[in-house]
Amino acid sequence: MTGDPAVMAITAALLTRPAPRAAHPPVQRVVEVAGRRPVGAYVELTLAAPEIAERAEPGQFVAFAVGGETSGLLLRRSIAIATAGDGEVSVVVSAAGPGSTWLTERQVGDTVDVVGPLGRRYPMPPRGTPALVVGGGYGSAALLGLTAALRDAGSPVLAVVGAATADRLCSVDELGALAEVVVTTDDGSAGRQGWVTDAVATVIGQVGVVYACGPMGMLRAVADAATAAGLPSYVAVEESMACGIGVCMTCVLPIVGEDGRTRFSRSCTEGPVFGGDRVRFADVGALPWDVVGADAMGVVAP
Amino acid sequence: MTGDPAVMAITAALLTRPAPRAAHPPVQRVVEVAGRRPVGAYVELTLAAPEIAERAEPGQFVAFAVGGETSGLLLRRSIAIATAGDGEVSVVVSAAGPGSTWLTERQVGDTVDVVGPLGRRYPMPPRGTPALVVGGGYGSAALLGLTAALRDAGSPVLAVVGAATADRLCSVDELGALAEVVVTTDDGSAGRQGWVTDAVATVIGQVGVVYACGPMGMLRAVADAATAAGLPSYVAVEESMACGIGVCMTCVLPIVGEDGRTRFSRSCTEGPVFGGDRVRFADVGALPWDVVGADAMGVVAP
Amino acid sequence: MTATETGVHGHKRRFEVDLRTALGSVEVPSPVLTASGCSANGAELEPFVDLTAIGAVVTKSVQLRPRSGRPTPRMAETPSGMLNSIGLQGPGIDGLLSDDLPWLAERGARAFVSIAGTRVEDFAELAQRLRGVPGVLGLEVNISCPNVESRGEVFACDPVAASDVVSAVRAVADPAQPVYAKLSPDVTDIVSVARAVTDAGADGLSMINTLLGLVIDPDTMRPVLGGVTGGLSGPAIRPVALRCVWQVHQALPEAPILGMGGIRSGLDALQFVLAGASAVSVGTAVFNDPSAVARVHDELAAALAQRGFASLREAVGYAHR
Amino acid sequence: MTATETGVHGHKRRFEVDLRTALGSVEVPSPVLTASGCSANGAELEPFVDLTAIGAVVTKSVQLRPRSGRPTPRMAETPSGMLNSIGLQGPGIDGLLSDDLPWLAERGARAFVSIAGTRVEDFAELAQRLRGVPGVLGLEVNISCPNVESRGEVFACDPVAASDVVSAVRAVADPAQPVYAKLSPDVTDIVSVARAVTDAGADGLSMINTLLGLVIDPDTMRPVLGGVTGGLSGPAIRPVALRCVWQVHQALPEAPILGMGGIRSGLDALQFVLAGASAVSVGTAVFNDPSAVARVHDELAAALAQRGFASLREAVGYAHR
Ligand SMILES: Cc1cc2nc3c(=O)[nH]c(=O)nc-3n(C[C@H](O)[C@H](O)[C@H](O)COP(=O)(O)OP(=O)(O)OC[C@H]3O[C@@H](n4cnc5c(N)ncnc54)[C@H](O)[C@@H]3O)c2cc1C
Ligand SMILES: Cc1cc2nc3c(=O)[nH]c(=O)nc-3n(C[C@H](O)[C@H](O)[C@H](O)COP(=O)(O)OP(=O)(O)OC[C@H]3O[C@@H](n4cnc5c(N)ncnc54)[C@H](O)[C@@H]3O)c2cc1C
Ligand SMILES: Cc1cc2nc3c(=O)[nH]c(=O)nc-3n(C[C@H](O)[C@H](O)[C@H](O)COP(=O)(O)O)c2cc1C
Ligand SMILES: Cc1cc2nc3c(=O)[nH]c(=O)nc-3n(C[C@H](O)[C@H](O)[C@H](O)COP(=O)(O)O)c2cc1C
Ligand code: FES
Ligand code: FES
Repeated sequence: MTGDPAVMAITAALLTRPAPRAAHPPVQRVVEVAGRRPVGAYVELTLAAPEIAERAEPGQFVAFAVGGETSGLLLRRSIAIATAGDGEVSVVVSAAGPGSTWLTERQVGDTVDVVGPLGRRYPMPPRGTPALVVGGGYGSAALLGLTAALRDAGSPVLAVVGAATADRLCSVDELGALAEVVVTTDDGSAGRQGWVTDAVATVIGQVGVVYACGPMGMLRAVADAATAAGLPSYVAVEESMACGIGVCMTCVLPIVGEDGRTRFSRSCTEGPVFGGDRVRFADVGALPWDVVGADAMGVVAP
Repeated sequence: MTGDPAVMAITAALLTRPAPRAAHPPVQRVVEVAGRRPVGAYVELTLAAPEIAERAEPGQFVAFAVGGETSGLLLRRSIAIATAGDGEVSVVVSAAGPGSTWLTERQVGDTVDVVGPLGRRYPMPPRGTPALVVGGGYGSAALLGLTAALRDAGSPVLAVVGAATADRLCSVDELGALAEVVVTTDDGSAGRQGWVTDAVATVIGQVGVVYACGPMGMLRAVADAATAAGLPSYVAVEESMACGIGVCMTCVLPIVGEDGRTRFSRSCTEGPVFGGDRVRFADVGALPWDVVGADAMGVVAP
Repeated sequence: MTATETGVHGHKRRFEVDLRTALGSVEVPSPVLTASGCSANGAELEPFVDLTAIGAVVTKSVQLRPRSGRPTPRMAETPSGMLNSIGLQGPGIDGLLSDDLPWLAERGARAFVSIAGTRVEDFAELAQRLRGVPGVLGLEVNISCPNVESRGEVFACDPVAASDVVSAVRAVADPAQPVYAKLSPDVTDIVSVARAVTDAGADGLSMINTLLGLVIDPDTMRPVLGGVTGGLSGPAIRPVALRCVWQVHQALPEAPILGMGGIRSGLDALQFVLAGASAVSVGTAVFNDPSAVARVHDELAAALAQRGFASLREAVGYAHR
Repeated sequence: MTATETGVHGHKRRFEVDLRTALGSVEVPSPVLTASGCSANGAELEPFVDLTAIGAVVTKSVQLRPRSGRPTPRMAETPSGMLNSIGLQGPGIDGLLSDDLPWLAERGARAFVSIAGTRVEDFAELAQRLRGVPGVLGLEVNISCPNVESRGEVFACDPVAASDVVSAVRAVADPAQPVYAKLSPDVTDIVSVARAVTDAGADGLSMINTLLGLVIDPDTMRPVLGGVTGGLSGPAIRPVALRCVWQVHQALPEAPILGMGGIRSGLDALQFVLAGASAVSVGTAVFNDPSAVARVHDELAAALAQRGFASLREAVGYAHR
């Protein structure tokens, strides 16, 4: 970290530190599907993958090859790890397009080719810090490991779990066993009618740190609310990834670094967990002039 | 047919007539796999495909889309019809490459997209003509329908069935129920040791017509033996096909037509059954000068 | 003005989308056509497709004389595509005029006749022979052929040679028959070729023809195809085809484009329309699905309706706006 | 003289195939390399591949200054391939020299450094900076960049511009570092570009770079990529890449070729070798299988052994014989 006082000032204004590197490198394995269970609109798959399970940390993800031997889909699909333990890893998959649909069709006994665990974990707060975890859609599943770890570290955990409709909620019971859970749905088909962010606003005063996983719009709203409340927040982003292992540079987001400068950072290896106040949500999909190296692209300071 | 005496002379020298067009046009259907059974080195699939079953004639084939929804294999795989009846069609598939391997992995209850019946049938001989049917490898399966039809038409049938090894024999029992069967294997692991053509030579004197299905080398030997014995023969060829329905022109063979002239004829729609004396086996893969239109390709008569 | 702008975007519409389009000046009821060489001369598709309901049958490129085509093997499957080297097997113009075109005309199917040759005069003679032939809606000039007068360089790879062919054809062709020039993607600058042929009188552009490719058989350790190289087609090449359509529509927004290259679904066809094609051809996908041409028409209609377009015309080039 | 001719063709051999090859004059233990931009600068592959055992790490194209690259979305999946528009994001030559190259050198991994620029002098300066840098085995000159001095036309699309870059680089580059020119397939005549750059002093040719493509998002009805067009890679383009390698080896049998484009398996790599490549790069396949580079090496070794080759060298260009 540089000693430049101007930079120090910017850094000081941020409430989060970048998530640390994972303790263990990923592995690539062909593993068996040990369990399959529809959960609302999603499918939960449990994989017999001891080497991944023992390495996995909350917030990390795995990447599946999809379509089988003759597949015309070349790129892996990234899926957040829901739970890891006892030699097994579970994931919750939403059938969005051809790749994820193929995944949801896997049956017990089928094998899948998976790489993981990938990416960085949610950083832990000081022991005992009350925490808020916020999940949208299948994103709630990715909070299970974190919530358990927070509990183990003495943090009381409040969970806000939302979705468009009741069938797109996820992991409510599992979270309920570890935390106090508030459910919201856009259409009121379960829990309170409204957005997770409405519920977040009512409880944010009670916690010392906020975590979120879900669609980008929700992450942005949650991060903004946390920052406005003076709380650190950590969000797990979902950005289109070609490789998942850091070699292709397709998955970048404008992220403010420890030195206060914004870089296009890879959400696969420098994320998917970022400090909520480090993601420049408004600039996603744009090239702001102050991103490192924007000048070389011909973008000039205004 | 032209009245040109020179052409008449050539035509007269041939013992076969081109196979007639199928009575019914093909259909395209997504059908269920109703049965699956390993037979030696192959897999027999039975499809619940009533519209194909009722149209099918002996010698015709079907074409399967392979690899499923996300498949990078664009072309259908042609597979001969073994039996057709009672709303079902059966085929015998050898796992050769990725497409046929995928087919052999289909399970009961899976659906497959199939087009058929395609191509022309084996023509029938005058009622009661003693017939020899010769099958190589999985090609024997394609003779089942024909053998039954011959029996129904009062023809005594002799079958010679061969393969490299015992596990690559096929349909021996089924043929045995309809015909007198001689089995040969290259390695002697079943039946007589030797080639089908050896066995053919010993029995060809007893019949009035010869039919064959199997690898090109075998078809050529059988056709030559029949022609040498003055007998008409009909062979079902296996040539690489992109479409199976006659629109792409990839599957052509040099075939002598009714007018005595050789054309590059499509084995999918003008075959796969051709008069054995009409296939210019020695010229497969070449462009002889006397093929219709070779002059426009710059090939000059010697 | 599109329906999108009037606010119905994203909602299913109950009324039908107007799918009519034109090839040059000739109106056709559907923007979905076959592709030359991928549906023979139409007859074989009859069990699977209503030939009168599709835009037109683009016939296999015909030359003056009957041609045997190349020796086999003529194809190799490739990832999401295939390579072919047929060598324009066909009956020649006499056979087409006596058998295939009357067959199509009898049924009321429209023929868009693809013509090919190895010298400029061949093309002109073919266009001459096709004047006033019933059912012949227009001509597609396949200039992806070697030019015997230029050491076998392909016409489509040289703007001058390409425009020589097109102007010769346009000069003698039936004025009622639009002339489309079919471009090759194997060029450094497809826009310059497109400009040259439209300047030479092409009423529209068909794009793209196949990409030159090669496959080696790992067993024989020689090229698979008898002709060594072949033409790559199918979904594998779709992004290249779309880029060509995009670039040419950008540069020449008034030139009608018949788009093709890897179209397999209505959403694929939609991409070509949005990029600037006013009609599309379905080629290799027919080998996978013999009813693809009709299915793509239906899927395209549904996709346009879902997006709030009242007509195909509104969607042409929409992605540039 | 190959083992095939001595009669062992088709039989498994017990002894090891000699897989050594050379990049220009520099010997490497394996003919299988990463592809520029598809393995970053190597470090991320370490969990999956022994970086010292592969031919070399071809680093992401570096320019003089750090570059942010283009805005997202930067990729679109396509049938058996993908489109990318990264915009050469990277640390610039200073960062490469201070961080990445020392990291590779410490581990004993060989770096084949890809350099890029928008004017001839940029390339020359980069070559100058890389003289004598430990672990830098050679340079790959990525000329598929827009030339700012020629209205943005890509260097690789013009034989003159391409050879200007290569001769400038060869003039100042470390004499011990071979210079490979990386060619674009988006040209009418790749042989003329290959000839121009070898005449200009290129010690070898890398081929091919991506094909220019486009994908339109059917939901937004706009091009998916921020940069509108992007580069098509993966198995979809393999037949085009093989054709380019074949044509260039046919015309310039003495020019060493680093072949790439859709290589996913040892049999794919074998096709490139038989067509004339003396080494290969594995690019997009790494995204599907992070250990692909090592796996392709092993599979290629097995495939050569099965075919009775005692060494890779015997197989180079074998399909032309
Ligand atoms: C870190 C991370 C964690 C994720 N966790 C989950 C999860 O737990 N459960 C789940 O169902 N999905 C998850 N996703 C999203 C999942 O990867 C995509 O839904 C899936 O890739 C869509 O693929 P497809 O073939 O079905 O869709 P297509 O639209 O056909 O995909 C085409 C391409 O776009 C990419 N893509 C499409 N949608 C997304 C998206 N929303 N996010 C990222 N890439 C996308 C695909 O990976 C593919 O390369 C996660 C994504 C990331 C990056
Ligand atoms: C009329 C006809 C009837 C057939 N009947 C049968 C049958 O009853 N049982 C059976 O197992 N196989 C049969 N075949 C062969 C079967 O179609 C091929 O084995 C199969 O297509 C190989 O596909 P693949 O993906 O496994 O191999 P690949 O080698 O990957 O195929 C690549 C391409 O080459 C073509 N091809 C490869 N081998 C052959 C071949 N031997 N004949 C024709 N095309 C080939 C494929 O169709 C495909 O387009 C028949 C072929 C034809 C033409
Ligand atoms: C087997 C085959 C034969 C073809 N024959 C011709 C032809 O005769 N004339 C022509 O202009 N294009 C021909 N083409 C090219 C197609 O018309 C089309 O331009 C190309 O295949 C791209 O479209 P697709 O990917 O939908 O097939 C042929 C393509 C294939 C696959
Ligand atoms: C994401 C991505 C980034 C790339 N970046 C570069 C680059 O920086 N420099 C370069 O010369 N080629 C680059 N390429 C091209 C590859 O090196 C290679 O030439 C091309 O992708 C074809 O090989 P493949 O099909 O094995 O990927 C890139 C390709 C991809 C997919
Ligand atoms: S997905 Fe490739 S670098 Fe992140
Ligand atoms: S396979 Fe297409 S014409 Fe026979």
